[in-house]
Amino acid sequence: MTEQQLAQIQCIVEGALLAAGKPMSIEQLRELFDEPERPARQVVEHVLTLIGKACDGRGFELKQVASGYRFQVREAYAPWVGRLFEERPQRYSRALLETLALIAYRQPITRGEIEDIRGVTVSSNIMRTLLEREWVRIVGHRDVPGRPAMYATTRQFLDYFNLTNLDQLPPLADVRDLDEISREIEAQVQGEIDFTPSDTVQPQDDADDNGEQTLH
Amino acid sequence: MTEQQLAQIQCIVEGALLAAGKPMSIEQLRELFDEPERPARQVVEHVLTLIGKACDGRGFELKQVASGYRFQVREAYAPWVGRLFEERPQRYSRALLETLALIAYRQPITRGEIEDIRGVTVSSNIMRTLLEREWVRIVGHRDVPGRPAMYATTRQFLDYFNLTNLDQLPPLADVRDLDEISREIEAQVQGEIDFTPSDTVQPQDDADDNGEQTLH
Amino acid sequence: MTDPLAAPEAQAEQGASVEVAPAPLARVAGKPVVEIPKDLYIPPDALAVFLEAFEGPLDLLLYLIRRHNMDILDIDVSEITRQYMDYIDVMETMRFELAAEYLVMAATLAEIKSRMLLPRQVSDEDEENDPRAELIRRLQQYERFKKAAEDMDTLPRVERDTFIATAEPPPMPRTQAQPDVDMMDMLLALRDVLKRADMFSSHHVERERLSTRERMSAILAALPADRFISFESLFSVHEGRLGVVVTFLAMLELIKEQLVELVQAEVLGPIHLRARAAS
Repeated sequence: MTEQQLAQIQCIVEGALLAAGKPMSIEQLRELFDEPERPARQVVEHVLTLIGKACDGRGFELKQVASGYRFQVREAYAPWVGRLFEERPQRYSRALLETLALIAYRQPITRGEIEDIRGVTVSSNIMRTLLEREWVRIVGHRDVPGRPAMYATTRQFLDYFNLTNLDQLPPLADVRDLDEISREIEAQVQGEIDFTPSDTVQPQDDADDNGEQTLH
Repeated sequence: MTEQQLAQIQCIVEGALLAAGKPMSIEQLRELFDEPERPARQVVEHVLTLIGKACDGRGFELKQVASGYRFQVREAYAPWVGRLFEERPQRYSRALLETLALIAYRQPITRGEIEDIRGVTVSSNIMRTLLEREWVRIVGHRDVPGRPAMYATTRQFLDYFNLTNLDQLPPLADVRDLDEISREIEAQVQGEIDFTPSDTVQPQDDADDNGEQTLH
Repeated sequence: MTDPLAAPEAQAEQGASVEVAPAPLARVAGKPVVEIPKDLYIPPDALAVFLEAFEGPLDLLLYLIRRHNMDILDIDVSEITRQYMDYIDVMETMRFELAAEYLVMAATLAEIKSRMLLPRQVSDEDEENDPRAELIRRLQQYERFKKAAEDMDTLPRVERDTFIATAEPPPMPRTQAQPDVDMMDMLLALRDVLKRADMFSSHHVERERLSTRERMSAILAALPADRFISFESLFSVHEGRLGVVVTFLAMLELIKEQLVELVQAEVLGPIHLRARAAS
């Protein structure tokens, strides 16, 4: 492949990403070309690297998110660029963010399970908002009475928060070593009222912890 | 104004033009900045010149239009980028299908002859569409006044319909009975649904095959 | 009332430093309420705002624990329970509509407290569900996800921290994908047009051999516009006898339709063809 051909592919990919206005996968980019001239995956990847570098020092950057690559305005200029838009950026309630966080970190999860952890009911409004924004979708039903829906996050959720996959979510704060916790509980309980040691909580905590690890 | 400040203004203007999704005037761009830091018109103009130059060799360019400035994907890449916006194919008109069928069965045939059979004029659009699609070509001119072009079908036409030659088109006699055939096909489908196998179509198909073979 | 959400969160995070950097919890009659009064006398309006800021009993408990700068594992259950109950009481006296979860939590706290007052006793039942350990576990879980939600809120977000960059698509000819054509549709169209033209009555049409028609087109296309071509060159041996017959029939048809002319200069001499319309 000549320098010139590569430069052309670079311009086409660049133009397409700007015209699309949404993330495009490498496959989608390759499909812009007819079969005989269609560049290999590696070529497109290479070109994307070049495009990314060409954004150095510019007001925008090439960003990889879950559904592909997109151009976006650099965060540093958001305070000015944000003035283009009359509406203040939407703030999301704590209830919504906590619900979303639980779905993101503990998916697939039912509404009942979310409520157990949060200690309050989850309003239907919140679930509707999350589903309408396509941040969350129903991935199945748990095989228990009532067959409650299980929720999981979507690629749009990752795109919106500038992530390529769930691993990029900020790590969950550590729950302290479980043995240590139960020892402390015992010690404290004993210290306070001379209780008999109990380590019955342990298995349950273990189970929870394992569940979380599988997500990462 | 320092180099650094200028660079920042350039990035902000660039980001705003990319985020706006519509042309922005110099005044609108200036309004992104709060009063004390708001750059002069000339500064914004200067920055726009720099941004325009920075597009050299890229897939997009800065364009000035009536209502201001906007980024636009270069026309040279329209053949590729255009694929993003390809509309769902529409359907061909009845008139076009009739014309195509007449050319297939009665080739070589002139437009006048097609019009005679159809009883209406054949629009130039139809002929152009068929020629552009390369399903039809001009194979000569009839030696009558006006020397009208004679049309015939092409290899591409056969390929599209998965035929090796025109003989594989159903004989006209069968075309007349299409209603009957489609009724029978429906009946057969229905029969399959009802689990009552029907092979009424079978004998006729066989006959057709034989009929065609004797033609050769 | 400004930003009821921010206040307790800020306090919870700051823990002991609450007094140092007070943020207004609420505004009552225009005056900022900076701090929850120690005696728990809270003007009813402020309390309503204050409580709305909590995401349930676990959140309220966490707040109380943090306010006392306690480790969750170190909760002074008696003190926390007392304060929690006070909140519940105030809420009830002002008939603030209380979610059932708050009352359930009150009951749980009461149970824990009562157990602690009981003399030491061992029973399997107790070991199996120690409400205190269970509460701690739930508080820890909730705290993790509360923190996760806060972290998530700081992720760079489209429409707030970044904006999708777009450019005007290039000017382009309206390219339209070409429609698909179903053979049946074409045949139905043909049937209709032939019915209209009453062409079926013509035996000529019915018996048309399409291979001949096809070959007629091929011969016409092969004929150069300006000169003769030799008769033999139109036949090809590899097509076999059938091919030769079809070509011959096509040629006869072309002659009959006066589309080509045939020239033979001398008897048994070479035969030549040319398109009649050729100029």
